[in-house]
Amino acid sequence: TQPLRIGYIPIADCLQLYVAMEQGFFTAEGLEVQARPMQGGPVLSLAVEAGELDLGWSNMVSLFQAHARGFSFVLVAPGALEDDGEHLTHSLLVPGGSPLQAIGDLAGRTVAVNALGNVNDLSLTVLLAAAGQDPQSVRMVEVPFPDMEAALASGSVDAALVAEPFLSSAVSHGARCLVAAPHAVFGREFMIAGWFATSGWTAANPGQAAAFCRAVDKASAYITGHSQDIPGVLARHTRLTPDMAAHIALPAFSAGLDQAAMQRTIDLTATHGFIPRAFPTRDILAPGFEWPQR
Amino acid sequence: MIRLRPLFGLAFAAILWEAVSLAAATPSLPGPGAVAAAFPGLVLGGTLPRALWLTLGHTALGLGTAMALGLPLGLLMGRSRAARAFLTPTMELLRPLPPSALIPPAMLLAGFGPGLYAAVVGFAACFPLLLAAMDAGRAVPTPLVDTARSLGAGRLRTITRVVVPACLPGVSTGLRMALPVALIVTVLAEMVGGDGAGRLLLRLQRTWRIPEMYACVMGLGLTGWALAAALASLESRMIFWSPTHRRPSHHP
Amino acid sequence: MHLTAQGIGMDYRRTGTAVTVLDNISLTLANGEFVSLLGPSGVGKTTLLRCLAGLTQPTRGCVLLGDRPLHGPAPGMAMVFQDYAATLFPWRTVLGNVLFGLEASGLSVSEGRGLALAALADVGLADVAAHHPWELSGGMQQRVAMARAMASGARLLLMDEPFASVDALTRVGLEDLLLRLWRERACSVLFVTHDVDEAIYLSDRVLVLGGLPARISGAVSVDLPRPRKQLSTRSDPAFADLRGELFALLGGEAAE
Amino acid sequence: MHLTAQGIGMDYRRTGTAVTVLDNISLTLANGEFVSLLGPSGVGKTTLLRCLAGLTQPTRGCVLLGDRPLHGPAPGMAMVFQDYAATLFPWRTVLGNVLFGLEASGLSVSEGRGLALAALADVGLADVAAHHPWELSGGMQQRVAMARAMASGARLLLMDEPFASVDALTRVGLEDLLLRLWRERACSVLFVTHDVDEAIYLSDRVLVLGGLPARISGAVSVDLPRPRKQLSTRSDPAFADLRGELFALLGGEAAE
Amino acid sequence: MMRLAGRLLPLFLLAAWEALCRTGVIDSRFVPAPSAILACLAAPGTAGDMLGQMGLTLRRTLLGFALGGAAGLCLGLACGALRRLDETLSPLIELLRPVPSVAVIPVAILFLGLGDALNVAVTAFACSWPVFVAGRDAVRAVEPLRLDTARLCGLTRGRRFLAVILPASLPGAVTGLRTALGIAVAVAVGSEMAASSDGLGHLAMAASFSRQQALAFAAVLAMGLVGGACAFGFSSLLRLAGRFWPGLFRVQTRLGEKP
Ligand SMILES: Nc1ncnc2c1ncn2[C@@H]1O[C@H](COP(=O)(O)OP(=O)(O)OP(=O)(O)O)[C@@H](O)[C@H]1O
Ligand SMILES: Nc1ncnc2c1ncn2[C@@H]1O[C@H](COP(=O)(O)OP(=O)(O)OP(=O)(O)O)[C@@H](O)[C@H]1O
Ligand SMILES: [Mg+2]
Ligand SMILES: [Mg+2]
Repeated sequence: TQPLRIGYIPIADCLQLYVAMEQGFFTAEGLEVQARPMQGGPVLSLAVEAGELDLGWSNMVSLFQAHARGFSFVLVAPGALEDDGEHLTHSLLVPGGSPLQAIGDLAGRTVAVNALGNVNDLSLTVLLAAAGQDPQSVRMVEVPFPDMEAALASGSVDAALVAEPFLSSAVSHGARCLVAAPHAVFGREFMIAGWFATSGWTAANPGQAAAFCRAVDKASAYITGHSQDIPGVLARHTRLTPDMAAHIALPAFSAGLDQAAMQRTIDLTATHGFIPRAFPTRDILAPGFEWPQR
Repeated sequence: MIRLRPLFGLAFAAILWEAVSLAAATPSLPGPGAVAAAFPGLVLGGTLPRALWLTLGHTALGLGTAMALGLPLGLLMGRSRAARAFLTPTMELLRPLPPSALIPPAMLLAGFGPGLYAAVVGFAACFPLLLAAMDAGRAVPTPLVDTARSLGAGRLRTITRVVVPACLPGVSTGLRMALPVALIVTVLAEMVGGDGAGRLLLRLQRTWRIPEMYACVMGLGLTGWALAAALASLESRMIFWSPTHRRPSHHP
Repeated sequence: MHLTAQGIGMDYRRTGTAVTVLDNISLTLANGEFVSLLGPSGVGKTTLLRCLAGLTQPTRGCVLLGDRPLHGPAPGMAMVFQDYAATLFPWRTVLGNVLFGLEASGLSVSEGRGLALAALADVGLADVAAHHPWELSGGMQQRVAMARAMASGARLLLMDEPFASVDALTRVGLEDLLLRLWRERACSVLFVTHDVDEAIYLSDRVLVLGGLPARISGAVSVDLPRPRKQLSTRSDPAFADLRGELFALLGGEAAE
Repeated sequence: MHLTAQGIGMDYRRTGTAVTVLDNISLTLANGEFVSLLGPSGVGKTTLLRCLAGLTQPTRGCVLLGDRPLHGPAPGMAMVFQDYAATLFPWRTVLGNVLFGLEASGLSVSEGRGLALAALADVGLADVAAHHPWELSGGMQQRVAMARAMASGARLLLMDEPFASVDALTRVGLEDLLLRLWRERACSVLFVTHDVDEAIYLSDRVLVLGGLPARISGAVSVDLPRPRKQLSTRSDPAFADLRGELFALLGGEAAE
Repeated sequence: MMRLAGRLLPLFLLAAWEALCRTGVIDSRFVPAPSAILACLAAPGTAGDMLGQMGLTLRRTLLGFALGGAAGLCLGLACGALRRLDETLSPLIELLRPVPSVAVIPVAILFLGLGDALNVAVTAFACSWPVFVAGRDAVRAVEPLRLDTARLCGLTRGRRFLAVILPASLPGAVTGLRTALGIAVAVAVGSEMAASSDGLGHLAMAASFSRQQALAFAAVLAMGLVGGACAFGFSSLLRLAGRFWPGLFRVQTRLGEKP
């Protein structure tokens, strides 16, 4: 049989995949896996749609949008979770000497996000709306995470929604948090990303999909229990140096899904015009799966 | 009769496209019908026209920078052997750098404003213009320059009244080559710069509005076409005297 | 104003080594004289003419205009090239081309126009002043070049095979036009040509250039009566004798 | 094989309206004859020659080669153009250019080479066979074009101002070469030129083309003895008479 | 003299860059000094890895260039020679020409998957246009007298194309190919940045994502090297071909034109 082709982005958020491979969780489920590092979300999703990849990793908001625009993507396994405590991986930063004090001051300013229309863009939109500002009044520009610190330092942008590992570095070089946990708008705990496939593929390969989900869940449990091993894993699978890998904040990983929280996110996505209308969470979950409630 | 043939070509391409998209049956490849249906939404709300207008401005800015930089330098290199020897190695080293690789440092140095487009588009479009100006400068007929000199024109006069006009046809060829380059690089830079059609294209792609994305691409295609046509008409006005533009003579 | 070349020599650098093209050439063009310079292709006629016009500095020797040594193009001298199409400015009208020679002279615009139009009328082109050169036939273009040279007030005309690229019938007319202008304006002409018949028909004196490096290998005075007429002058037996003499000087290979 | 034109007419479409360039032209080129076609620039000489060569279909009338009407270029006919630089193939050697004329003839390679080298030797270019055309002087290039026309076995040569762009001294040599080849190969030549002297010097008969639309406005037989010599033929009084006659036929504007 | 100065100018510019970094005018955390870039290449394995990535990028560039160049050339020559085909295709082509290659990537993924074929196809798409235009214009500019000569020599339409049009349009086509080669490098790198797991484009992205700015800049310089090598190779090839067939790339002239 053909190995399972999995697309991922070589960053800390795809930690489950690295652990599952290293610990043999896939083999234990009888899965042969071929992991393919990808550059960015859109290309990865297109490859899944084209049948080049069986499974892929995506941030949830992008997944919602693809689903709403006629792509038959369904969630197969849960991914990284962020909370505003220990597992805080995204913050909205401003340069040290910036006069900006609150999210509302951003009107008319330039803000860097890593990709337009994704979870970070949405969270800023929600924040701005909540502060009574028109989100259109802020100029969102797409800047890759690694360039954000420089963009902030050089004054090219007034604020940037930075993720780890660049977050720690930027803060240590004097950047200041304007909004420490922008993703908190989605709830105290929020699933940033997950593993998905086309509904056609899950219907044709229900056994493999379930086995993949089980392996990922095992990995999540392993990560929670073996935090001392994690920097080593990251250094082997991403381009992070061991030193950096040891110091960055990591998202949380756990089995199961908070369906109510996800529905809230879908509704927010619709409210702010990222998708034409909301849909029930069930539509985007692989059918025939028992999703344990978190 | 002859007018129909271009339409025939377009229609054939559209049918082929529709057939392929039907066969592929995926939302990532919408057919021409779906793309055409996405047009009104983009155009009526003003989204696409506004984006294309911005893109035009950025292209003009970049092209202007490239001309301000490339033309005098190219002319200098064309007319002076010493300048050519001095600047050629550096130019040959810089020329192969891909413009997209220049975007991050340009972003740092110039921010997201007009400076970004001036730098990145200017860099990319500079070389075709510079090379064209250099070739044109070298090809200025010696008799023309000699004539000017023997009629008492000084150095400056010879350059402004003879060399520069004589270079115009060559320069305009370079401009025609630089135009599509400038447009494409502008779109690339806008994906970072957060303005214009590049950003619209990116945003549409990121939010999976695929038919709208292709509509935007087609809008860009039309813009490029219109720009080329505008340039051609400007050219035929500016250098009506060059052999390729001469109207049939009214005299025996 | 007479033009004198004293022991002119010219070396060109070709793939590293210097080649001597002209060697020790001395000649004088007296006031109001019409002298032709005849020689095979590549012998160095253009090189010599460019030295005389001040466009090129000779390697050896010097050029005197009147009593002054020449450094660079001088007012009062004008050059007309063979390749008329390449010496007219295609972006200027015919009038604009003629005006070019006057613009540097500091005349007022209306004075300049007047002179230019007069020169154009002289060559019979007054009614195409507003056209562009490329709208004209070859013969007309060469007449524009001549008008430009004349209008600039030149008393000394250096012409480098000016009629070689126009068709034979037009050339006949241009030759007669040149003779008329030369007589009316009382200027001196140094006329380079390949064509033995043309040299005889036009000149007071024909200098033959030959050899490598080129020297003046012969000089023939033409004593045919003036004004000359295309048919009668050319069928004059003295014309045939001069033709034979010049063919012989040119090396005779082309002659019987 | 004689070439006959019967009532040829040619219209060009210019900005919508048809302009008649040639009207009712009839002529015959007999076997072994040398005929010149003389006329001012733009009268339609090239147009007529292209019709005779089968390159252009005349609007009216017909061209007969022998007794057969001509549709398209025919073997046995060759054409030489004024613009030699544009008719030689720069990517081929001199030999390759001459061989080009033989490619469609179905000869074997060695036969073809033999013929081509013989033709080159005939024009005195045997030792530059391996050079490229752009390494040669203008006169040599035109000789290559002539060798190509000869090598193809043409019995009928149409030449469109072949020597107008070479310098006058070279032209003298090419004229004599052409006469020699014509005599040796016993072919017929129709020779277009502007140059009255050249037409007389070469031809058995000179046809004058004139007017708009152009017609044959005169024909002059040249009874000068052959073989002709540059100096003696041109100084023959009969030559001067012919020159006067032709100038008059051309409209006399250029004559006295 | 000037030649030497010209060779030294790039070194001088590098020194200026180094100085600006050393004095802190440029923040060397974001734009590393040349010395830092060199030092990063000196790390064990890095230079070898870089060579490998250069090889990958070079291969994609050349493959894309070959395919796109061949397609553009054939289509261009055909459009130049056949008026009707040209009239049929030209509006379509004018519309496709300014399409940025990023818009081609989704379609390419759909039909070609994620392998090298994707990068090659995108590269080929982008570099076919200049060749197309140059080829078409070169055929249109073939001296009509040359075609007449071939007709007079009795050549059929097909043989005229092979023996006259093809060689005569070669110099023009070569100019188009030269332009296309420059574009090929840039587009190949761009497509690697968007969709590839190796090559210089990917390396530059990955390096900056792992905060190795020096490595990222080294990758950009390597792109310049690949581009320079391509241009140099192309010129050398032309020179070599020109030595075997002198006159092959001779620009056709008319009387009075300077070659
Ligand atoms: N700039 C130059 N550098 C090197 N050699 C030159 C240069 N200009 C001319 N020559 C050489 O000098 C010689 C004389 O050239 P010149 O143009 O003066 O001859 P010419 O008699 O005018 O010929 P033509 O009748 O063909 O115009 C030629 O052999 C030519 O190759
Ligand atoms: N393809 C064409 N379309 C329209 N008019 C043409 C065309 N070719 C020639 N003519 C016109 O036909 C007339 C005759 O041209 P042709 O070239 O035959 O003259 P010619 O006698 O050969 O002139 P020249 O001596 O200058 O070569 C000219 O007025 C020319 O403008
Ligand atoms: Mg000369
Ligand atoms: Mg003609």
